[in-house]
Amino acid sequence: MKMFEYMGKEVFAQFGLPVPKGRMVKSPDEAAQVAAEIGGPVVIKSQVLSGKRGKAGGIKFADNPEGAKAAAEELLGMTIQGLPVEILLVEEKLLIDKELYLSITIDGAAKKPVLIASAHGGMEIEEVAEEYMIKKHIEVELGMQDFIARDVVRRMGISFNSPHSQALVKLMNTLYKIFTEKDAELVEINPLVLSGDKVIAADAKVTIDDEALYRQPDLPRVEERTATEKAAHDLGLAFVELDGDIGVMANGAGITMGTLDTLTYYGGKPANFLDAGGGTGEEGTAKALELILARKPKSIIINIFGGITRCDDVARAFASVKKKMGMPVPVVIRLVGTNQEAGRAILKEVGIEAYDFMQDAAKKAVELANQKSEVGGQRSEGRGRKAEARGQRSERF
Amino acid sequence: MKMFEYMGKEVFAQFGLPVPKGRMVKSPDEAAQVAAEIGGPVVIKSQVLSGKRGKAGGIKFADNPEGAKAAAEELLGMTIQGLPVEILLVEEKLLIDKELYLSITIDGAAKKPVLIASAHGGMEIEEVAEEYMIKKHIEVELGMQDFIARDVVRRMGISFNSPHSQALVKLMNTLYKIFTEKDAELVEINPLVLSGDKVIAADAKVTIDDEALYRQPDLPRVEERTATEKAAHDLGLAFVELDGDIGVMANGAGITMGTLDTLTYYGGKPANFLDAGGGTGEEGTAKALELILARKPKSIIINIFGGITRCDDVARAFASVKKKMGMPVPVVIRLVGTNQEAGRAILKEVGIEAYDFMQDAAKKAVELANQKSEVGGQRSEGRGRKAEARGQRSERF
Amino acid sequence: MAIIIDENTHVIVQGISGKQGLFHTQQMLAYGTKIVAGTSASKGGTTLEGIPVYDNVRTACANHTIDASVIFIPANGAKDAALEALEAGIKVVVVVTEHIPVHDEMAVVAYAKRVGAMVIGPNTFGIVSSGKCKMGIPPNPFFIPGSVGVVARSGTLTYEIVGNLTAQGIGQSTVVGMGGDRVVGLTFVDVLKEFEADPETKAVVLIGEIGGNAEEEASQYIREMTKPVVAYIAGKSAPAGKRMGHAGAIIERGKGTYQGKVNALTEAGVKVAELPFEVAEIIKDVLGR
Amino acid sequence: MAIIIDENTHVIVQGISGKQGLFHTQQMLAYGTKIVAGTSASKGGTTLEGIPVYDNVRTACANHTIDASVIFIPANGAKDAALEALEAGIKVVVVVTEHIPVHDEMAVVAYAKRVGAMVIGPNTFGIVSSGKCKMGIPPNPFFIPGSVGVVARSGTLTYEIVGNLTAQGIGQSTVVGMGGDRVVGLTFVDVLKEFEADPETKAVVLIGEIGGNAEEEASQYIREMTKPVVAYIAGKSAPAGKRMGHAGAIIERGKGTYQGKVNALTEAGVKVAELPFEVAEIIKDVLGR
Repeated sequence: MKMFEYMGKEVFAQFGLPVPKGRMVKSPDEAAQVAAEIGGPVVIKSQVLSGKRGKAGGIKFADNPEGAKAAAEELLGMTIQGLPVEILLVEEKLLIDKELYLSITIDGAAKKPVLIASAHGGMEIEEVAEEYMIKKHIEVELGMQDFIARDVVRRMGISFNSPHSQALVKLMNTLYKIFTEKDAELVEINPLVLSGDKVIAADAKVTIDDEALYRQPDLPRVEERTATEKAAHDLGLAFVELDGDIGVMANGAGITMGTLDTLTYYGGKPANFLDAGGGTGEEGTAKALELILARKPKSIIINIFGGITRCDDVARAFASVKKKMGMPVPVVIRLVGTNQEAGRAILKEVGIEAYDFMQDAAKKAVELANQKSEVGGQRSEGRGRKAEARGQRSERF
Repeated sequence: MKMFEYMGKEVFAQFGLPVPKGRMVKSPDEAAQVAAEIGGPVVIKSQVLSGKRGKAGGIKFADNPEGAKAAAEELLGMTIQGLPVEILLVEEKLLIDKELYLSITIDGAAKKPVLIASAHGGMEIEEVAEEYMIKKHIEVELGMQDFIARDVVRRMGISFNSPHSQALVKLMNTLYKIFTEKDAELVEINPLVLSGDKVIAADAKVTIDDEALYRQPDLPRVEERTATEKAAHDLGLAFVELDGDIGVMANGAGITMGTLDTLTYYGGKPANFLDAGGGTGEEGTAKALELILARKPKSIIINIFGGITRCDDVARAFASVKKKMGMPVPVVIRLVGTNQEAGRAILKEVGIEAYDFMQDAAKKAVELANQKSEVGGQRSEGRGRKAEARGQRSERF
Repeated sequence: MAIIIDENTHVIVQGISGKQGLFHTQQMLAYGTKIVAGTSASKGGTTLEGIPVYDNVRTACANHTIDASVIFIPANGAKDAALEALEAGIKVVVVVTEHIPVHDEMAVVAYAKRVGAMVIGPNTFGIVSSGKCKMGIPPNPFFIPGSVGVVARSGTLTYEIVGNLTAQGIGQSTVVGMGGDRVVGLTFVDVLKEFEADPETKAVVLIGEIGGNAEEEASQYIREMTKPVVAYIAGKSAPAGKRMGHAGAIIERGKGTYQGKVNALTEAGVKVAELPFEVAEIIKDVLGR
Repeated sequence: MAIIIDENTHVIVQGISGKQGLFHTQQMLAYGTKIVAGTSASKGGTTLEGIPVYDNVRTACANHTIDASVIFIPANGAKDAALEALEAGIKVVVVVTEHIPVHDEMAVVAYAKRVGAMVIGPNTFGIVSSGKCKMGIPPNPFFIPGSVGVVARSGTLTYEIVGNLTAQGIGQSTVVGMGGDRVVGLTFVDVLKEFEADPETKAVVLIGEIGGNAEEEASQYIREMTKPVVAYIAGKSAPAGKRMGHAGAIIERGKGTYQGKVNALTEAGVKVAELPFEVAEIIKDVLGR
């Protein structure tokens, strides 16, 4: 779960990590009020979950409350990378002597946290040359220690005798504490500003592990998923919207990706990724089909290799949904594994002959999608498709 | 640093560990007030740093505010094991279904924390038979884990399905957190009360590592040492008052103990233990001698084996103190090690011939103490001494 | 021979009394796995499927020789269960559970390293030494003994490919699921080394997916291997920046792409199948059947 | 021969620029210790007493072969310094610092165990392999080469007894100060095992004190030893419940008493001296001089 900058800074402040004076606002009047409270030049920052808001004009400066109000008026209602700006953060404008970069994230390959620092902060870290980046893995059982932080500070070119050295060591310890105690996947400060003899987190990018949200009741919640993806998530389904016209449902992330790949190989365009996982019952199956149908596909492929999933359960759920809801597009089902025969018998009752092999089922689904496209005249919903004309969705199936 | 029960419970409460309703008071009126707030039967507990207050009558019960006031009047002014009762804790009287014992302390031999639990709580843990005690070492890098706590709970005879099981697991986790975060040497709950479906810490014994107090600014301070011992501690001297009449100063805990042992072997009785450590200058030496003289010894032995300590520094400090303050009792000095010759020359200037060997110096110190005892008629201050008559303190030396 | 587990491996099931735990205990027993004990917080002291159930792992270990544990404990208790097994001295711990917080996973993996144990998973289908021992959840019929080692990041895709192998009469020495999460115990390299050292294994199938750099790291080691490796990488058609089901299956900042992985593997001499079903065809070629 | 350190041990001094660190660096150099590097947070890049000073241990290790570290860092930074040395791979770490919080000591000792390293101290005078290498703070003149191993919990008492030995012409193989704190890295048993295995050591002096049960545990091992052990236990005259200087030197709840320790040692065949100066006399007897 990505957190807005202002939320990240609230967490920082709770742990005593220095952040600029200021707070979140939702209207120009509030912006003016906060600017008045701060009583000097301010910065007004769009709160969107995108890293490129600076370049997109999402950050403005003002010298007084009136200016802040005007800036806020401009920013609210802007759209940055497709995201509407609805929240602003109004903060004191810092006198910047130097901008550093600091983050802690998880290195899956190393299986441990990694601290990344650079004396070249303020720009996107991807744009910082490798030679200016300092990477230090943190052993889980050792945690952050002063000697590690001191070494990183030094390698950033900050002398032990500088006024910032001790503050940075302390800040790194605090940031690691936040990272572990708040179940973060990423805590990033860019820029980390040296201002006079102070060290201040001028930005905050915090991402919390979704799987750990249950034990982080004090953190605010941010919903980044589309409404559909969220509905799927709540049902235990992993759902991603794609641009094509073939609905996909499979059980397992790998086989779902494999299904997409196979469809693509045969010239099809998947409309979605939907991993139904191991144990989807009738309700889950109904919901999954609903999500898929909402993408208005030309055909649907259901690819089940029953392990934990039992084929008869899937077939029963599908048959029941089909009977209740009808099925406006052709559905191709591949069904093998646990209780395969029972499952196929159930499908036969609703007029579906299951396939043995994924590639055959995929070929058929592509064929159906393309066939239908060639019948009617509706515009393709998929981008980059070569098919020129598409058919009305059949209600027969 | 031992903490009073009420302080320990305040720490418990901060961490969410359940304690009885109530608070600390210093007068009978306050006791009545707290009892009124609680609104039912209360217990009034003397706050002294001794484990035996129950047997000594330091705990009383009352059914109403008047009773609480009367009980408080009785308790305030009592003395328990030599300690005056100045503070009380007034708490709700718990309905006790069962009393358990739980503590975490440090096992020096194992070099790690050890959790001790028993289903037989409420009495002194020393009185609990070994077979009823459950001991579980906690690996520092693993910390407390639910599986460890669950196992201890089960071995206390509490079923996983009982309402207390989960609460106890949680409590053990919290107690370990307090133990580590507060730099405790001991956290003890005795009794840990099962009351209805609740688990409540009815007592709290918390001892904080003195060496870690510097990083525990939020904890209250309790002074257990005598004024003299505290003065010594503040100067970096380890000082313990003993019952004899020979003042002792040495450098290093082991050699100081060895000096006491040697004096005792030759029939002397040390008046104190004073380890001046490695680096005592003039101020420290002056203070050390002041502390020793406050014990009114008949003689003093200074035993220095110079390692870090340099003999000339010690000699210079002693000579200076002697010149400024005079020295009311005979002083025997043993001085060897780093800069030994320079040190001896300085001592010679103030009329003292240093000894080479500890045993010779000790013999002499005992002789001087006993000799003087035989001259005059003053009563010995030492208990168990065989010397019958003691002399007036000489001012000559 | 096989790697990691075989017909002499004595297994404990942690969480044996739960719905999943009990069902898969039955399945594992049916496959021939030597399950000697189970744990259950609420059913200690009973017997399930003829298996004695204990309150905790230490007690079970005091009563049985136990070589390996398979964990069916929900995500919020899975770290505790894994640490319990490791602390009790068990050297192979299979964590089937999914949705475990990543900090918990790091803690378990670090502790396993400290005590010199092997963690398979989390979020894995488990491990099967075909015909000898199955720990985890894959369907029994698709695993037959043979000489192909399989190591994979995802579950059903593995069944798909192993199913194809088996359908063509190609058996497997051991099939290992590393788990789909971002932090898991074993790496491809760990497993490839085992296969390289196993006399029974003649060829290896590596089933990867987009995201991370596990396949790229594997490529480095594969250059040193004497045995042929065939790979399939899922996610060729996945868009960047979207998490494809698995926590680790995401192309971030241009890293972890399909093409990068295929290039690295191809350069290391790996034959990369474009579709899952092609793997069995290529393996047949490789084994000269 | 000697134990733990010898003439080939390359030493780093952590905290070389502090008052104590610098003074004892001079003393150690004078004794012949091969100090190859030092660290100092503020003086990195300079040279002190001809020794190159680095910002941190890792940098020093990149420039020198370093076998052992001796730490002169104040208590609030000592844990960090010890972990730094251990993390850099140094296998013998001598922590002279006193007043270190006991939780820090437990953390350091646990981490040392994890990385397979040896911690001497904290709150120790150090270790001297007489005539070869001194790490720590004991006065140079009292340590001469010979065949008696000495292991102790306290400092000046050790100088006292070693001084007596030396005065009588009895040299020492190695003298080890375990440290006076409640939690220290080495136990008597650890050191006794080293002495038992060291061909140069013919007899061992054990200098204990009241509190804890280290001497009782040592007694168990001494029963297996082939070499004679002579002991002195400080604190015969100490009252119960009072902490005698050292954090560990306290008789609590009737445990850790003088008599208990003497009994255990005597039963294990140890000759226990009643006063410090008697140790040298008994050793002379034991060695047949």
